[in-house]
Amino acid sequence: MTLQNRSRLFVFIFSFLVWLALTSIRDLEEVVAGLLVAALVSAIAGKFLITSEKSEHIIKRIFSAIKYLFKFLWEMVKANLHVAYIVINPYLPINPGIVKIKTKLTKDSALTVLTNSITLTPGTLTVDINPEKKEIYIHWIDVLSKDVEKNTKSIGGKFEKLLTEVFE
Amino acid sequence: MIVYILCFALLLVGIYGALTKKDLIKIILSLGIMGYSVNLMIILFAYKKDAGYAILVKDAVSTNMVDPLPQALILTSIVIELGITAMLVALAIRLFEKYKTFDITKIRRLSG
Amino acid sequence: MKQTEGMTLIVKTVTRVSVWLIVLYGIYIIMHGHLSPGGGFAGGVIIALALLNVMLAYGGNFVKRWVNIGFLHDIESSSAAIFLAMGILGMAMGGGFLANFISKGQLFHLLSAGTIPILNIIISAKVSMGLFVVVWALSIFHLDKGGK
Amino acid sequence: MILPFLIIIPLLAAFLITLISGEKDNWAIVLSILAVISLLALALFSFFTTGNDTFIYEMSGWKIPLTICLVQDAFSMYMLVIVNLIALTSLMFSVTYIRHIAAEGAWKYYALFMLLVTGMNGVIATGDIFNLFVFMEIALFSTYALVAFGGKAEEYEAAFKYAVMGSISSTLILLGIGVLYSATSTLTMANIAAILPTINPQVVFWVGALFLAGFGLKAAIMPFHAWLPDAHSSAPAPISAMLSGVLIKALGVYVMVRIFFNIFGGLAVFNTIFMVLGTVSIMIGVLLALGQWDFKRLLAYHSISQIGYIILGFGLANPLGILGAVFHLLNHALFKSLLFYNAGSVEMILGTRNLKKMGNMTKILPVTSFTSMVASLSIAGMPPFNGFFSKLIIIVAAIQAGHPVFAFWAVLGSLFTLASFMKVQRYGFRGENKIEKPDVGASRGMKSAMIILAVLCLVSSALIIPGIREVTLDPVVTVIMNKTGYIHEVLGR
Repeated sequence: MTLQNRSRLFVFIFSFLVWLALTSIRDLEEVVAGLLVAALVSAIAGKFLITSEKSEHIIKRIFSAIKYLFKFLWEMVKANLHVAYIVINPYLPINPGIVKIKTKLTKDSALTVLTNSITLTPGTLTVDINPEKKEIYIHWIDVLSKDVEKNTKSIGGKFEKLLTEVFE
Repeated sequence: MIVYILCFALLLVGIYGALTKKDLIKIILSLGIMGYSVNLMIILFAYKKDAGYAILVKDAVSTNMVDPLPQALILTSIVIELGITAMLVALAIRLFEKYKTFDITKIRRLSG
Repeated sequence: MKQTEGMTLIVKTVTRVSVWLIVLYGIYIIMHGHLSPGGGFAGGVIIALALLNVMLAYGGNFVKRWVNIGFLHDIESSSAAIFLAMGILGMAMGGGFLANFISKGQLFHLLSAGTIPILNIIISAKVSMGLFVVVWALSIFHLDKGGK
Repeated sequence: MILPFLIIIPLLAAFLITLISGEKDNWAIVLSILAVISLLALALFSFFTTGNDTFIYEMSGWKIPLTICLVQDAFSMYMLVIVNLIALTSLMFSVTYIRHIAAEGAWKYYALFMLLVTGMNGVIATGDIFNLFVFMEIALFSTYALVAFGGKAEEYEAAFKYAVMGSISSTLILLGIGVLYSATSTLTMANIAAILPTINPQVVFWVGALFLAGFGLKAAIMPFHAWLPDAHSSAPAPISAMLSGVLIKALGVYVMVRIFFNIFGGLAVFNTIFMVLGTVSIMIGVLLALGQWDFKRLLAYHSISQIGYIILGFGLANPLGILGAVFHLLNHALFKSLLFYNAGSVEMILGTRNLKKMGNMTKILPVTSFTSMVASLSIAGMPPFNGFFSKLIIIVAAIQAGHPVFAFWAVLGSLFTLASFMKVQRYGFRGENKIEKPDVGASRGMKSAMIILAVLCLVSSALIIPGIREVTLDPVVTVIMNKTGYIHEVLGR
């Protein structure tokens, strides 16, 4: 099965499930219409969803994804508390600036999740990404150092290992 | 009553902008403001005190609904405005190609 | 930094993952236009936005490879012609232009309301393709050719 | 059953043209000419069968307060005949002209042209006030594109001005429709007319002011005329003929008469406003035209002036005045379109619109200069051409109604018109410049369009002969004079 056809199959299944959720299975008409619509959607926009092969098995990746979710939530709580501390501190100890970090991730989806996670974490915001050089530019509320390696470890490093397991 | 007066004020803002601004894009935006104010006014004409939305729902009987017709009219007029705005933008782009400016005081090849 | 066509990788990836969902939602709005708020126009706009989303994220050349713009033009004009044909069919069945000549069916079922779902689909084809083609036509102007 | 086809046929033709025509415009020409010929035949047939009756067509099988209805009476059929007649000659003229100005993509012109015809037919046929607005926007939208069709800088400029003014007036009209709907809770024009006398009379004045500004701008009556000379002189010649000949009448005058006479019941205050604005338009239009050397611009200013005559005739509101105005509607469509064809033919062959650069055209373009002579005499009000009779009727009616002042200004305006067209003939077509005979002449389609209109300029004088008048013009006058009769005819009670 080629990659595009697998992508279409996934889109077909997902579309059908979403259709059932939208229409709340009432009668046969809706289910038949759902199959037709899912086929149509996968024909129009199906080939975009999956673009690369993954090495790990799907079950393992789902476990990793759940692990990543908890890790991300934990990091978010920590960052929230840090930013809250900065906000209520009367001296406002901020030192904003844009820093560059490196990443070892190669897949588009992995990079996207990484950058979006960095954006969602309070205090850091992804500004731009250079996929060829594997560099991410980040606006940081409290720049601790100007060293690229150190920043990579403190901002991106905490997500990177788990993301490798999920997407690579 | 005050909402109608505010709508009318918005209409006047639009007319003022369309007649006095010198930039083509600002004129187009002013025309958009005029159109929206009139649409808002017609939607407000449909308002009825303590009325529900005009949609038939399963297993629910609603006797007091707002007037649904102005909504249909507004949908039509929004589509028309969309078309006219696209037309004006296309004309503005063409004018920019010819005159290299968006300033209406410099676009004066026609006189009299 | 190298200037590539379209937006950054992040936008491209998110578009890639979400475009099918937008198309599906548009079709849902169209198909349930006679049962719930929405209808051909609203759903058509959503489908056009899915196409425009791809166009903005990936750039015009990608879209040109993905869909055939001339074919979209043809869908647009033929859908209007089919709409008129439906109207004339209503006249032929008696009752006047655009008369609802199919059995109305039961309330709150997908297959009901006679010709209205069919007209919704035709209108959605017209609106989605029309809107997309309008923005496409505006986007292929080259403003930088002018300028000082 | 004829009425919906007057809208369906051009709309279908427009979309089929975009569907089937490729690079060449042959199929587009065939389709559009077939469509317009069938429209003209339908309109003529229904005009002569209508008489004093009124037929209603209810859309999609619903009954009248719920549906959009189309109304067929003598006035609307009369306007439909005019529109489709001018559209046919304009298409005949277009074939060569559009190939001349736009080398490729000429089929777009025909699609837009059919949309324009759809819009005008719809405005005239409909009996629903919001539907009227929608069709008006269809017509205006295609006009904006058609004015800019030639792709020159001036054309874009004129189209932009026109589009801005048109959008402002459309917004005012939409506001007026909204106010009218909130006051009467209906959109069918006959129902509105039936309900209006029972509510606060102030509403009529507010809505009347909005409609006067909105439709007055479409008709280019005097204070709202600024866009007309640019748009009408910059457009391609067949489109100028459509704009000046029928668009300002269908969208402006026809709708104003329908609303102010048949819906508002012909209030005296609006009649006075019509008379004053009409007289001002006559004088200012003709005075501005006198100083012009650009042929098409001169004609555009004359459109303002001639619309002034029509508005004056309607404002007099006596049967004779309305007869003159209705007659002048037809006459102005005929001779103004003819004059724009002449201008277009000269511009295509000599490449100039400047009267000073023309000369000895009788040798170069015999058909064009001869028909322009007919049209000039006709617009200047020389017997036995049609313009003489309609202007005479309007002037006599003004005196009869006890407004000799307006009659005086109308006569003076007519004299100035004569002076300005003597200038056109003297310096333009019979000028002293010796111009070499160019290689190409006017094509057969262009010549036949001009000859048809020139013959009609002479023949249409016959409409005033009592026997013929009773079957053509009198039913139209009856519809307009029989103000609230519209309600009974349409609602059937």
